[in-house]
Amino acid sequence: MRARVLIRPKAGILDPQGAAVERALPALGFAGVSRVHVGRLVELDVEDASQLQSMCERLLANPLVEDYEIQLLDVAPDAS
Amino acid sequence: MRARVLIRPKAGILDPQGAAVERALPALGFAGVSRVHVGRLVELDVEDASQLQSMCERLLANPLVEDYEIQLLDVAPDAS
Amino acid sequence: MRFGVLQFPGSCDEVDALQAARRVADAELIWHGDRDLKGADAIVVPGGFSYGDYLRAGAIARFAPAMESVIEFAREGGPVLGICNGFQVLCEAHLLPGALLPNRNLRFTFRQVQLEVRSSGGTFTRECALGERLSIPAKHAWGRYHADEQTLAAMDDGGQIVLRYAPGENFNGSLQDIAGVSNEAGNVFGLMPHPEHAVDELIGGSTDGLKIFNSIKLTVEAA
Amino acid sequence: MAPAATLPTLQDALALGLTEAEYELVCGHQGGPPNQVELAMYSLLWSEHCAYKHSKKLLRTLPTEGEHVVMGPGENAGAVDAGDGLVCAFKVESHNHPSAVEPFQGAATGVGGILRDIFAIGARPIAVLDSLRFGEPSSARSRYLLDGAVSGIAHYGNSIGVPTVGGEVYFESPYEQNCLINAMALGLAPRERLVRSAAAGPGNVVILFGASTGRDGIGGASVLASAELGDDDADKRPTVQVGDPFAESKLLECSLELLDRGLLVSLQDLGAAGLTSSASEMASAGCVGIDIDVSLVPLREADMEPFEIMVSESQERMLCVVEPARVPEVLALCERWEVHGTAIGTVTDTRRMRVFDGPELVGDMPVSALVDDCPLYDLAPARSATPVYAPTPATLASDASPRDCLLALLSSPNVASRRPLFERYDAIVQSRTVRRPEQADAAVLAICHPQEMRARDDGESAQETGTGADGDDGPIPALAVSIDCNGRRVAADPYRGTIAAVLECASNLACVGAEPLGTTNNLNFGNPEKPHVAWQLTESVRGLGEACRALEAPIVGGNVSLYNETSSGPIYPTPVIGMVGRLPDARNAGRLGFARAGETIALVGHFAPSLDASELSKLRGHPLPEELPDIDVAAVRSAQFAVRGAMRVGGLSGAHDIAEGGLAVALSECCLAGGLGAEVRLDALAGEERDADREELLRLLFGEAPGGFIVSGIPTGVRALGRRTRVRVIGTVSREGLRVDLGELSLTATLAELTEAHGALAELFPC
Ligand SMILES: Nc1ncnc2c1ncn2[C@@H]1O[C@H](COP(=O)(O)OP(=O)(O)O)[C@@H](O)[C@H]1O
Ligand SMILES: [Mg+2]
Repeated sequence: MRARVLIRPKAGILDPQGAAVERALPALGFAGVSRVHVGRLVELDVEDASQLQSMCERLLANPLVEDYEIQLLDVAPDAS
Repeated sequence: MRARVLIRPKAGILDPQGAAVERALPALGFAGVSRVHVGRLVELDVEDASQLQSMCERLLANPLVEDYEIQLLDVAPDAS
Repeated sequence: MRFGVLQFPGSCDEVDALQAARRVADAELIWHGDRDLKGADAIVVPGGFSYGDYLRAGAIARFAPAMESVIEFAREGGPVLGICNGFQVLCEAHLLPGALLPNRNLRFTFRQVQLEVRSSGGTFTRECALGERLSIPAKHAWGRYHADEQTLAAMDDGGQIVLRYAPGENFNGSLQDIAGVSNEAGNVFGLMPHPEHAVDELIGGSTDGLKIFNSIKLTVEAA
Repeated sequence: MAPAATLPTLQDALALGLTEAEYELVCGHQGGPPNQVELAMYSLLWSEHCAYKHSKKLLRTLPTEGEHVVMGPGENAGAVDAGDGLVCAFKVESHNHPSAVEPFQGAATGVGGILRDIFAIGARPIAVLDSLRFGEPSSARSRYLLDGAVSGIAHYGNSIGVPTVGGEVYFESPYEQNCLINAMALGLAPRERLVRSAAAGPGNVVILFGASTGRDGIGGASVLASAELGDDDADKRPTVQVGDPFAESKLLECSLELLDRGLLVSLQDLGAAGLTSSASEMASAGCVGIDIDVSLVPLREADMEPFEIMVSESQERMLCVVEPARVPEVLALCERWEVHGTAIGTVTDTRRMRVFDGPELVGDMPVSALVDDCPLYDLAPARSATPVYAPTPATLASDASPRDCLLALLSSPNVASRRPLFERYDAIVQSRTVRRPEQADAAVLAICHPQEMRARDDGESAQETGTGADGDDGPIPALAVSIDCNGRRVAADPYRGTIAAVLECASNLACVGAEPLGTTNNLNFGNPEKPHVAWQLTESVRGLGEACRALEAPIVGGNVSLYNETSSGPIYPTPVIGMVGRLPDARNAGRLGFARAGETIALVGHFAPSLDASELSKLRGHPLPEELPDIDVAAVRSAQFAVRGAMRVGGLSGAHDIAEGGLAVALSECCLAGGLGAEVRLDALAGEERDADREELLRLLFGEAPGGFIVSGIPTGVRALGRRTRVRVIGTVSREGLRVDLGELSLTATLAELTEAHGALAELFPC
């Protein structure tokens, strides 16, 4: 089964990458952009989806500073 | 409007991070994991969603080595 | 007295740490795949890019077999020093509180930095006076120290904030200018700057880093 | 063999970059039209990049022999004797066109590639230097390329644990559309570990190890690396090569351990043109044949065609030849380092390169035809009658005060401090960096530090080299290295400009007390089929050869990058020079800065500055001159000799060669590096000039020429130089700022003002 994990900086923790994107966009002529956050995306095939949470806790995310969200995908997206 | 951009290494492009995670997981006791890819996640509020594609092309993603997927979210996720 | 210096695939500064340790005592490398710490009296988890720093700095290395032994060694009170990537590994392994995040300037930065000793007399700073300044190079992309407020307050009370960047030196954006922290028991210490690169007048211009290696040696020998 | 119906046509050959005549030659060698695999392989090996079609004849004129040379051009890297049974391997390479497409990966894989060249001959990489050229930083594209390239170099070099100890960057509009990304690496090896790439011993096994093979950079070498970038380059974009420094660090350790254990007959990296070039060149060098079965090559992507596998430029791969009995041991060691080794072929006595796909023979070519028989072309040099390069628009008025000129120069992109760049590089890993950037004119690396080998788990502490910097009091020999080329001066006068670049490197070495051992070079030029570029190339190589002969610093390797031009014209001709030297004792390695207030400052050398093609002329918007003044190479050499000798015996506190921006900028740099000021009187010097008018005085302050040095020290130490060269005491080190007395053109500036001007590049790297 294809799964996707979205990993984001926890609320309240400085996100310099998000801030840099937010600063850069107006300079390229994109107005009206706010609350930009940059995180990590992990996509994987798993045989046992029940392991995903523990994978996130132990390896994929650092729960001290990151939140994660697991999405199970019915169909594999074509990015292989 | 809240939007999410998923940015992944293009198909066929070497993804050393994905490979490293794929090799690490079995050692942690997680078997049956394959096709791991690591990418980036950008979430942002935009006034004009039609600009998203051009933002991706010009700043958020590097179209030479990355594919991107834009998702429009009705409700802002609580990770702010 | 013997130091054991871990070696992961992608470690870069392990030989530097080995040579620095050898200036004060014996030292040997320990391969990441080995559980045997070869009777080392103190462990150094060195700098570099273990496992390419992929995913998150230190995230993969902390699961190495050698790290299991180091965790046990630390629980039994053995001195463990984590330098740069080693600091990240120790945080990921929960041997130290907090986490290291990408630098505020989003860049790998190499700079000689001035540090202030904020907790002296312990295992790692026996040779340093409180308030003393150390000149040690830092070089990293993920050095922004973070812990929640409660943890920080407790660390402060417990003397766990061992080193801070001197005013104006905190380029990575660490909370409270924190450059190096210890665990509650004081036997595990991690810092972002590289003391092993400040051991030789000829090569670094400063020998302040030796004080840390010497402190460990004195502590072990006193025990 | 594939049926004739599927054979590629002449049109395909043309699309792959061969000429019609070359295609005819290929048909002749093959006894008929080549099939797809064969055509792909010929087109790569007969490309400019691999065959040096337009440069080989010139390269043959270069001096390549000398007392220190251990390995000259022809191998993956050259090597010189570093003393104590060690050799220093070094080479510079370009990754210009890939970096113009994707600067981060282009620069990163450039570093990865040059490092593989170093360890392919058995040397452990100990340092990287970078040489970069972009358009003016006022252009957004230049800033994007700069940031990407620097990030890529930092990413690869830092992650693999090789210090980046020096480099250079220039900003000039002819590089706007065609940036230059050159990287140089140095390595150390015990002499007996040096290995060549020649395959030998029919029956021996060819093993591929490292990363798996994907569709990276397919068509790269012939299409991407050697064709002019047109506006339609989007179509030519093959899959970008992505570098993996982590994989390379394992490949490096594995390669060196294979050699230490004596398991290899020969070793070769996979670079441009992948397996095609590595295997063919190994076979050619050994006068043997090689059979390769592409179905055995581990693939990252399914369904790759045989020709794709043969031309893929996937990074972090090596090829070695092994005696059959040793194969299991080699494969086991590969597994230990997680680099996966696979036997993919055998050495034969057929002198043919044969490619199999399982049982099927899919390509069969004579090795000599592939590697040696590409036609070489004569150049048709002719100097253009009209100027080729437009002057840069003026940014400084011609009546600006000397102080304004100085501050404008210090803050100009070509002179300002490179700190924002080099702070992104780890310059100290491996603990041998005695002089880091901005401490001295050349980087200095201790040789005797006992870290040549990375010791391993089995407790081999492997201290192969000497005794170490601590403890005993013996000398600590060291290497010094410098990389340089001022393309604007070469554009003004390719012959003298190139001599000046070589002299500049040697002067940098002299300032730390080192004498040259050998030289490497990367010839970055435009389209050699154009007469003016052919003239630039011919004149430049003539200057290169003469200068290296005069300095006894022979060329041990290098690289050529041609077709660096776009519809807006060629780049400045840019023969990047890298020079490696040795000094007997690192403890006397020179610094550039002033050390103590009260010390004497002197101008050393037969310095005859000129504003022609100088930085000041550029700021004033002046066109390039027709030629540069003559250079007295012997006089420059004796000044270098004097400075080097004095530095080695500890007779000087500081030495700095005068380069871009002239005397006033050099003085400012000595002040900034030492955190001290200077009181300088140039009136006496000016008195030497008859009827010195304002321009003459400006020439004294800001003019440029090879062979001038600013030295500082105690008076006797400074005056002692006078036995070998000209010494003119011009002032004293002070605690205040810089003060230069020169009649009406006197100037003063505080250290804070100098620092601020010099820090101008910081704004190119906003946080
Ligand atoms: N400008 C030059 N001066 C001297 N030697 C050169 C020059 N350009 C290339 N060479 C030599 O030609 C050989 C082939 O170069 P190259 O194809 O770049 O090797 P590789 O494939 O290992 O990178 C090398 O030994 C190199 O040192
Ligand atoms: Mg090579």
